[in-house]
Amino acid sequence: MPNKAYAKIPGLVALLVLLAFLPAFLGPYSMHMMILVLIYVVIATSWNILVWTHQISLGHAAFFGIGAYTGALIYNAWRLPPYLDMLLGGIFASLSAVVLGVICLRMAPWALAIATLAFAEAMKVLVIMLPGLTEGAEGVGIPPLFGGGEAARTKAYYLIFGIACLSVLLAYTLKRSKLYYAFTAIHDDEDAANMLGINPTKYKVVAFTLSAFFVGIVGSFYAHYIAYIDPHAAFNIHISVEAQIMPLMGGLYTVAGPVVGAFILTLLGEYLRITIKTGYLIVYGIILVVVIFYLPQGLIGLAEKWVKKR
Amino acid sequence: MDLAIFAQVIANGILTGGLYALIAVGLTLIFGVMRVINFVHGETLMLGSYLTYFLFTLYGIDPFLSLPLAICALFVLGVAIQRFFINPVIDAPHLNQILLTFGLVLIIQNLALILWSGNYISMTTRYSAISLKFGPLSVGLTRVLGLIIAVFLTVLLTLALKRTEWGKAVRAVTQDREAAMLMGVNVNRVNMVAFGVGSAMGGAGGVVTSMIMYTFPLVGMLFVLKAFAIVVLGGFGSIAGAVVGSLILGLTESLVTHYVPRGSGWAEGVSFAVLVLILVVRPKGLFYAE
Amino acid sequence: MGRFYIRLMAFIFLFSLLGPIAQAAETMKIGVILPLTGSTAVIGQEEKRGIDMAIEKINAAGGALKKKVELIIEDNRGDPTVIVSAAEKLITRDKVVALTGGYSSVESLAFLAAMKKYEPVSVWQGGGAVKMDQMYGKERWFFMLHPRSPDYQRNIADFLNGIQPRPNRIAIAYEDTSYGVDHSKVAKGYLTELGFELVTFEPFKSGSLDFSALLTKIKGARPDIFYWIGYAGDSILITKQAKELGFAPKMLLDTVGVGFPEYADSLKKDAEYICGIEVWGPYAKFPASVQYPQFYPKTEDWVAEYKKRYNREPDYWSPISYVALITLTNSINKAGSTEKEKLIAALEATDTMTPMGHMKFFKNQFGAIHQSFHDMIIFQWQKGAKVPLWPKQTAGGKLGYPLPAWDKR
Amino acid sequence: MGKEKMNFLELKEVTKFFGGLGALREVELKVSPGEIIGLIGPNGSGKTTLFNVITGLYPLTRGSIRFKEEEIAGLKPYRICHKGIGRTFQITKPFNRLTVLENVMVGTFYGKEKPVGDRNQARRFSEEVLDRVGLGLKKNHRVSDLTLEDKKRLELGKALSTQPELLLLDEVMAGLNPTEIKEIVELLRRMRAGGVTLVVVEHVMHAVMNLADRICVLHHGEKIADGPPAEVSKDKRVIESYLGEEFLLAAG
Repeated sequence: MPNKAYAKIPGLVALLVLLAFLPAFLGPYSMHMMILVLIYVVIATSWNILVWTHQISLGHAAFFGIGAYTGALIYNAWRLPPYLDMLLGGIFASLSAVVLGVICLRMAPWALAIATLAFAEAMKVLVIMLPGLTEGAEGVGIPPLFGGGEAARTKAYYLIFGIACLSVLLAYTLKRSKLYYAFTAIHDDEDAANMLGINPTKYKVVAFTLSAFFVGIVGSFYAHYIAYIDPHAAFNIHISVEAQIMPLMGGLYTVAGPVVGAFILTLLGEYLRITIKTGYLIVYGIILVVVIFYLPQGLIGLAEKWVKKR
Repeated sequence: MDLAIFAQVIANGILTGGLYALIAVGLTLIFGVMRVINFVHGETLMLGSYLTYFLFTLYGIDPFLSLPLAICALFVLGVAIQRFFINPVIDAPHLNQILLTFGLVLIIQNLALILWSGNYISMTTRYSAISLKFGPLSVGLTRVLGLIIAVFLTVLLTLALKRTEWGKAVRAVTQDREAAMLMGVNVNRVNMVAFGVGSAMGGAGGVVTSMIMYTFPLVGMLFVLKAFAIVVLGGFGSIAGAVVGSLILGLTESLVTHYVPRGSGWAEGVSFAVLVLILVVRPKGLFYAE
Repeated sequence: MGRFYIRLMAFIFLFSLLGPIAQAAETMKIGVILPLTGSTAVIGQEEKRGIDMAIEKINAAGGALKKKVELIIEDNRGDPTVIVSAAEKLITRDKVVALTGGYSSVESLAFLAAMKKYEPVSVWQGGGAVKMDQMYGKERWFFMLHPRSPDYQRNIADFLNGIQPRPNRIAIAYEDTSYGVDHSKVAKGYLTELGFELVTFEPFKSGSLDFSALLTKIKGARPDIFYWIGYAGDSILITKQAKELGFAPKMLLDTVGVGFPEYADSLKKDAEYICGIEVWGPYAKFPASVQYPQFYPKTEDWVAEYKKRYNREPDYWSPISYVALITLTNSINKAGSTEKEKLIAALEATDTMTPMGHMKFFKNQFGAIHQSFHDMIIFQWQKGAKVPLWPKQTAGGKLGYPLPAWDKR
Repeated sequence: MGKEKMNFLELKEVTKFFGGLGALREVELKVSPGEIIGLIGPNGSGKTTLFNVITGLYPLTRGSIRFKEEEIAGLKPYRICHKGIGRTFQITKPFNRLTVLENVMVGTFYGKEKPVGDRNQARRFSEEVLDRVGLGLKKNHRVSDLTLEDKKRLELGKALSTQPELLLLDEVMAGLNPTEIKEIVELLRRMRAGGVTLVVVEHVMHAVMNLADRICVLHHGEKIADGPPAEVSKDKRVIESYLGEEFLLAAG
């Protein structure tokens, strides 16, 4: 086991170095895509934490939107440093996750999935219906991050790169921590876990909170980066769906899976959009179906199979 | 409070609830039997409504005549989808199934968009947008007909579940799949037929939708989220729960819209809040049998 | 495991290579961003019809600066995030000389926020929110073809004010989107200024499955005029349900939702007497352009050509997209260069008649320096056709007012 | 019975209704430290329900459950676990995504109110537990690779990992062959010798009669007999309602 873990290190270091030097090689459009990729790395990684406890969320757009609005509104009101804004975005998202978690914990996984979906929609309604606070359906404009321009984009890239590293590091640390035992026990059999002294409610809320935190941060980052946010984009159901498709494609339960899934699907989605003019979403749908049929363990599962065969 | 207006508000709520029920009943049947969160349900509605629209505009076939046609067509489609797409992943985790159905939704929706363009279309029959008067109440004829179809099909389905062999098998599988299998129930067949029947209900919903509102390739998305909320509210797999849940949502929206300032904007948010509140008290839904 | 990372890196590397590949400059590239899929696909497809017609003519007339004009059309799904990606791609990878397209204000605001750093010349037909004027109206590279929400609402208010006998009680319902909220705010301002009484002012969710509850509430407020600010499907359903509820105020008025050909096709005689407002209708009668007769024939001929080509009536999104693209290529030709300042100057000098009306950029009072179309037409469906009623001098018929009962239409 | 030791576990009028259905009616039970109690009865007589009620998985309809002189009815399962009651499940409930050792480490980590913080210490303790239940050599196996017997051993190991003073065992011998049963009986004896009090639900009659100090019989949710094995096996009601041929068969 330890050998296997060490074998990964050179690849990992190479990947990190590559990502760190990427701005030197990439044009602005590719940089923009990489920033989107890293945003999704964070979302997918965070969503995946929740799966460890067998909770399915169809509403991560809610945390993203809460983060985005927290960031945008606080920045416009007080012009705090963007970093602080992002942190606050994460904290607000986590707080909402605690509330949602406590309310929804006794539900079966599928009921929770629908309840989280409803939560995201309800948050959207709230933002739209309170224009005094949120500027409502018209959306909020924010001065661009780091003043805009290409230099700002490179800075933004390093910022989101850092956030992504932290979120993956969190997932990695969690996976090797005592908490992972509690999460997995709850995932596999809640009653049995309960009988071994694990308070399922507590650990589910913990998972929810951790899962929401980084999503809130990138929500806020996104608002700053795009410089404009509106309720329909912030609470877009597609964010929630991508958050699931990516870990599934990469490999659920693993740390690398969501990262791989986010890379491939973000780039593939954009590639399809610009190459197939009509009906590229059909191709995307077909890819999704094929993955579920033939790669139920995701790409990481496939890779592990290869490694085992050799 | 003006009683006549109150009665009108309640009538609106019930009619809307009836529409919701038509969509939710099929969905809850599918969930009860297979435990699959089926996003394709909205697309069966969309296909049913386009079928009705084209039969009417191209061949002048009345929607009521196309109702049995749509039911048969969507039944066949539902069986096919179950057989070729759902069945292979029937034992896979919920998540894989959710995303599989989501993939199918993307495919069907975008095909429809290419074939039929994004236009919002609707049709006008001899009896559309005619209003019926009951004293101070004024309700749309097609809405009432829609409610009648919903009631008729739901009663038919309930009877089928109570009286027929297939119905008994469905109930056995809904309660305990493993036990049903041990008792010799052909679970595969039950699944397929249940998915077909559920999709047919969705198709019937499409027929009604095309009469009372409008259709476009994404019309299913307008319904499916609400239908899921109803299914959860009523208790997954419970027909009675789906009906009661539909009425609760329909009435809540109607009452909030009417009696709350800017209520139409709040209505949906309130109905989702009601959903969550009910789930707090009854985590498995109103009619979930332990 | 190592192999896997190698593959992954190879993938990233290949993708990054895609970036710099640019074709040799044989053609003049223009970027077009439209919502071709998603819930607003209906508009994007209508826009694309106008653009397809335009590009054919442009290239038949020799293209721009003697080069063939190549359109790079991007679908943004009506999603403001995707519009940013699409614009980034067009500018930095495809190196287009200018941009056109757009639909909603939300998308346009996201587009503007992201494009400020490049300042690409954009002849943009999307978005009518005043927020755009206030936030980005001073951008010299940005040219707005779409009328602003006050253009609509000023005309509506004056139109209502001129009706005899003058109505007094007005019920407003608006969709809960940027479009609905912006228009409703402006409308409220003008209407109260003119002394109308707003008996309801209610938002509704666009894509609602049922309006009977809202309409019952509005009916209970006994308005003279029910004015809703909604779109496509919602307008169809609102009309149907108003009839079902026997709700027949003296006038039913929408903004643009009732202007689509499908609206009247779907509702048949129930669409009769419904009023709407539009920038343009196929009944418009503008003369041919003096400078560019090959592109801008008189409206009648343009509409006939459109109908022949697509076998349907054009909505205003077709000609506005048509005019946007042609304005752009004409200006490139006139500037004799794609250099930004020259191009901006040429665009600013645009002054021609088009099938859409008079095309000329001016400073508006909301802070924008480049607005063009601003005349509005208020119409009423009569006997299956739109009859223009406002402005008075171009009126083509008489307003049916107050409305007859539903069964007498 | 009649022993004047402190009441280790004491059930009074324990009653559980599911809807209108009485699953347990006024069950009384006293357990002294170090005892092995056999709990028998036909299927559906309420044995597992009694376990579920004691461990807090089901809320009690009426009655009281005291453990070490402290009322525990109404506490959540994890709190009851912290108090020192462990259990196994009739249908084994392993954590499939974890290895055998990791399964046991879950209990080591979380079984006590103040959990073991140090990972190495936890690992050592868990390995000891696995050795005790005879799974020491299979600690790195996936759970899905285990035989039924090993799965039952794992259930025991998980229960032991929480360091319980009272252990409720639900049919740990069902489905095993006579040799395996013998091994498990030995294991249980050793556990008692290690200071754990046991309540054993079992259908394998000769084993439970051999093992238990006292036998309790449940029938339709009511306790119909309670006493030393020899006495209970002669009880008329018990033979009528439950033991009958089955006992003879099992004994043979």
